[in-house]
Amino acid sequence: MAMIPGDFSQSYERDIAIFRTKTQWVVMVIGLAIMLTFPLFMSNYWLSLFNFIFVTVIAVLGLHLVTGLCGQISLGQSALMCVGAYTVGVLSVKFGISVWACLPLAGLVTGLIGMIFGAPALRVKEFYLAMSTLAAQFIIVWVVSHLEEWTGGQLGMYVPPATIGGFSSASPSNLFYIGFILTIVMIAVAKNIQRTRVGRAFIAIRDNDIAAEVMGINLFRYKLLAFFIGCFFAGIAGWMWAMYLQNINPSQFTLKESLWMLGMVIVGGMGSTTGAVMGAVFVRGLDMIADYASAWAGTVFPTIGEQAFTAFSLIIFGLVIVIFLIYEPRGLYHRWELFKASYRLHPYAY
Amino acid sequence: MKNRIKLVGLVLVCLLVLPLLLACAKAPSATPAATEKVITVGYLNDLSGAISCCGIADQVGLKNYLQYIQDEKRIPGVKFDVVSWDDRYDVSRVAAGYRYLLDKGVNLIVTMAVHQSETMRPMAVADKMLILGYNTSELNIADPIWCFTQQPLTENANASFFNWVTQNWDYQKTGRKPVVAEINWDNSMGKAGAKGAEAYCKSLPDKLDWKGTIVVPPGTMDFSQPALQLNQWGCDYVFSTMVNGPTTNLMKEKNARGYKFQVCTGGWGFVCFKQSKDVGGKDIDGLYWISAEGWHTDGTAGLKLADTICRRYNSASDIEKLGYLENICYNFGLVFGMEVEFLVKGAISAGLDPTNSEVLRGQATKMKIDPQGLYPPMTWSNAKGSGVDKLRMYQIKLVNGVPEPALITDWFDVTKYKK
Amino acid sequence: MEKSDNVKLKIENISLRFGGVQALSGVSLDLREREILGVIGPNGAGKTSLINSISGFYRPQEGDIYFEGKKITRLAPDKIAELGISRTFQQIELYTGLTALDNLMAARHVRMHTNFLDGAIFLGRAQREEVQHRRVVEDIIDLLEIEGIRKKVVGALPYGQRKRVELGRALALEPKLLLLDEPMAGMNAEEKEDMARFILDVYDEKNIPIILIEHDMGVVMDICDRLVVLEFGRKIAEGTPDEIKMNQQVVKAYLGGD
Amino acid sequence: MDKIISLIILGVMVGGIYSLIALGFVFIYKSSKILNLAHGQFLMFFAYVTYTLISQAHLPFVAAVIIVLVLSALVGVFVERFTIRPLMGQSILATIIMTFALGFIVEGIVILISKGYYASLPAFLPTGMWKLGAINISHQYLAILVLTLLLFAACMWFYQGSRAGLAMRAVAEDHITTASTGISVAQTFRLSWVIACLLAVISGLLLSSLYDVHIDLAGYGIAKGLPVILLGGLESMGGALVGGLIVGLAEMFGAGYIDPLVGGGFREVVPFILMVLILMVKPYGIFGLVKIERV
Repeated sequence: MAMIPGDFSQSYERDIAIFRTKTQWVVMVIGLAIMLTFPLFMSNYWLSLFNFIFVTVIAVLGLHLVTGLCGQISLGQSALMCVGAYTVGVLSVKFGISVWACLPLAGLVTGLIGMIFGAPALRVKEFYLAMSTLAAQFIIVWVVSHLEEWTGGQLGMYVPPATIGGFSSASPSNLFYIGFILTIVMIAVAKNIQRTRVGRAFIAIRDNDIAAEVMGINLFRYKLLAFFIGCFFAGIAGWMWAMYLQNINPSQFTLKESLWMLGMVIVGGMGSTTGAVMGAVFVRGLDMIADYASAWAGTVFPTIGEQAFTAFSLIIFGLVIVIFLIYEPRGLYHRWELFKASYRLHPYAY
Repeated sequence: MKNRIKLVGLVLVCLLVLPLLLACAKAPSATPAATEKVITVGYLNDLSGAISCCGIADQVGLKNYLQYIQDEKRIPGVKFDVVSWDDRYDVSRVAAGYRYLLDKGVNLIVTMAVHQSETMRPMAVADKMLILGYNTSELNIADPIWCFTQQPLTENANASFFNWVTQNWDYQKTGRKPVVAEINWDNSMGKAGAKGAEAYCKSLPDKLDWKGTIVVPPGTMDFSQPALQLNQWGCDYVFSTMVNGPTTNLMKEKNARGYKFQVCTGGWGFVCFKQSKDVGGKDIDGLYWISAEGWHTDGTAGLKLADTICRRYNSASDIEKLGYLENICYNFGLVFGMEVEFLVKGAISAGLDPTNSEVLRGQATKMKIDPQGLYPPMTWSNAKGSGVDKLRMYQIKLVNGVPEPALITDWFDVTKYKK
Repeated sequence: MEKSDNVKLKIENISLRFGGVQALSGVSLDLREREILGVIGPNGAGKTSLINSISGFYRPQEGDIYFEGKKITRLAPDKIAELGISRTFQQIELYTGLTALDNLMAARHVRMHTNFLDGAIFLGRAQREEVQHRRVVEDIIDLLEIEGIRKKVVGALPYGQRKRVELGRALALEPKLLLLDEPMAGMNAEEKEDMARFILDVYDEKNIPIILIEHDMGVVMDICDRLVVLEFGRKIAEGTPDEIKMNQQVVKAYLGGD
Repeated sequence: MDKIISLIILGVMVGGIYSLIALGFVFIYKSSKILNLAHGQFLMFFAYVTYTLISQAHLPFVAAVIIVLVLSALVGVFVERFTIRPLMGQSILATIIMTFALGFIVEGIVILISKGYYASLPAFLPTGMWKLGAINISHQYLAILVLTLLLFAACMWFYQGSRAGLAMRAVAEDHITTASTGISVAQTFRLSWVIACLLAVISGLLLSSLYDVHIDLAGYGIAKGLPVILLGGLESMGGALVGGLIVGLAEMFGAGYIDPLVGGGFREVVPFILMVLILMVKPYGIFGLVKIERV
């Protein structure tokens, strides 16, 4: 956390806090309060877009913990979301468990499944590990679509909305509140894990697994733990996804989505919680802009045809990642830090 | 270098700010004359993915027909507008598309595949948005019904194909039952089709020798093993619930190896003759148009209308290039357009507001459709619960580049075999 | 400085092979509770392999290693670190993406006890623990005079400072035995002097035995209490610096000839 | 019995196609340690371009292929220069993501060209077949298998026997040392990308002689290519060949015997299950290089 000139931490508690000054607290609280008023004036489209972004942010945070912090490339995040979503679906529809109780259960079940696919990390590294998570992507979706008695297979299944009294998550504005709180909590959890013992162990493994092992970090246990936590996040995202769509189907969880999430982690800046959030928001925003740009271009150049705009959105997304990797490999977060630094030091360059 | 980084940073900041600007900007709305009502039709379908050959033609058909209504002044005082969304046959893009269309203020949404309308259904019920689909599932037409479809349940469509097989198989001459099987995509459509076919064939054990369903994932290219399996089963007829690209791959495999079974397809498979010709050079063994009761009964007249409209609104080169006239999906687009026309007309004649989705839905459940004799009346309300039950089947042949349907089996009441 | 004769680390006859290469053969040595033991020898003599075997990174095929009377030969590296054996590396092996402070905190890992749930909640146990261990780490930072680079990412630091951070990281583990693998490699005379001073400071303040691998004879002779000489994986001599200077075999090993 | 033999024959034939796809991955990985996730998209792209040249520009098949080969070399040079070289020295993950972004761009371009329509190249391989009792062997598959083997032989010769191949092996070992011995690392990288693109053209054409050209071809490339190279070991061309055959056979037997038990689609996951199992036993694939760690 960058320092404000002339402001020095006088206790370690304050030095390690996320928000070290009153101003930062006030800004944050006002920001959150403003966001909470969104459902009052925003159309369903925007709320629903936000809900979609919440799902993505939570899942990407999980990926950030596994890949950004612990350095274990995971190509199966979307399939693990599928596990979370189907945990809710099966438990609530077949066993009548309350949808709210399914929230932690979805996380736990997904975490455990994720550990199974993280287990090759005992012996396998880098690409080879990435490929075993790729196997997770294919195997999970296949299993889910073939457990037809439980999941309804390819025909999909309806998930009841989460309700308390008259409050039902079926409306986008109510889901916005749930998603908003969930996202804030998950961001805080991710950030807290990152700055305490376990998070440092993850980064140690990422940066230098040999040294980490010799300095007392059990590689296997911590890699598994990383998979558990990362997949826990995926499970929560899956719950949110089930609430968002209310109709889940194995084909909603594609390899492409998993790869996009990895792209979001990169665009945001590897190894930073803020970066992961920024990456998710940025890429989803970009996607949406591409939609609108397409629609606009459709009215201006009606001869191109709508599919051309899908093409453009793919090309734009690809180009943005290429540009980021070449010119800003440390991601949006780094750019943001530079911006903050230059703002603080204005008008002096250094 | 330094400047370049700055430039990139600037561009990125702009990209971040853009959504905010867009949020503030008002959606561009055409300001019609005070007396004109604008009906915005949302079109959500695959325009660049696995079934795009179908989606594109369908979209063009819909647009052409709505233009035709306007030009012919079939509904005075109403303008039509189409907003499209390309979901690339990817279910994860459907929800975003639904919201996008809603934001554009559509009055109803036209879509195609089961998974598309199924994914939208919970939201559509919550938002009270009418959805017109092409094919459907039981889940989709359960109460409260907001999704209406032109076609029977995929289950019933597949069953009616095997019904045709029993009617036309020469039991005496061959002295045996026909050996039949299905080959399907591993998605909702394929699974539903397999379910119907299996239920039907197993209900007639003395008439059909049912071997089973082979499931291949969407995107499969290589049919060597499935074709071998079908051949080893000794199939006479194989019904394919896939779009026509993969079916042609299966055909190529079959022809290359000299297998004997007949590949027939209906539902989606028969949509793109042009594609089929480009791809395989040979037609699929049998193409069947399975029609619900009350729809497309006079197919020839429908195709004539399609010909007129298509030539009126599209350049000759487009017709040639994209093969609209050889693409039955173009007709489906027209039928979607007709559906919209009926709903709006009905609403207006009842003195209701046609831009209200709930009103349109009310029309859909109650109204008798009477498009000036072209299509005989039917009700949509009987679709509730079990889908359209009575089916008849046409075989499609290309005659001078224009598909000509020939009625090959008359009404088949699919509810009968279920008992 | 009084000498204690209690044996802290006992290595018995260990042999280590990689395929056909014999890295160590039958090496034995004792480390007393209070001494700096220098390990010297030409390149490829097996010095680093010896340290790797002690810290559990390599597993010798034969022989045993005892630490405080406990057999540690087959233990995993992290278990050995938990027992209190800490080390530095020949090529610096820091956590390059972390700040100097966090590198040290990461080494406190085995001394900290909060799990990820505490960490996720942060307030309460995890925060108290962070602060408590931060104090220990700050002491080490003071000792090694790296206050100024506390919050710098170590990947970008100059070589000398990184070496110092690495020493700090080894200390942050609160070791009972410190293994230093060429801590002065690639340094100029002044930096070497600083480093030697730090090593002696650590030795005095923390009261722990040290095994030191070093090529610079001057430094080794100055600060080590005892020396072990390796050649081609064998121990060829052992004794005080003065004895080693006189040893013919050692001279031969270093100068060559018959 | 007929079924088993037929399945073995199919497995070998299909496995040959998988090896062909995997060869492109392995070639790039061997010479520059980059896993090219865009290989599938490149296959599809070049197949589409060939189709477009034939159907729109009405070129004869051979001319179209020659043009596409030249074009692919240019694409290789371009991709290497503007996307891969700037990443030198960055993490492995960065290069993976870069190739994946390239895949997106290529897919977008293909949609622009094709609008998602299926396309089909004219048949250029023999289409007959031999019948041996109930078993038949399609000439087309056989031709592809033979061409694949030839291609493998050529690549192996190039890599082991030619000067450029030697340079590639050296570059793969260590950039800096190699540069100091007077070999141009950049040139070697460029060459390896050019060759990988040429391989993409050839395998794209061979694939599209069997199947329709469609967007799905890209996903097919990845889903089939990756398990094969992981099984065989990323660094080994021989491994790619063997891995392809293993995957082909496993798929055929999985589909032939296990599918009826589990309700279909098992073929798709067999390679992955196999891959995970083998990685647990041999973490660097069957023929991969085992890394010795040292500090």
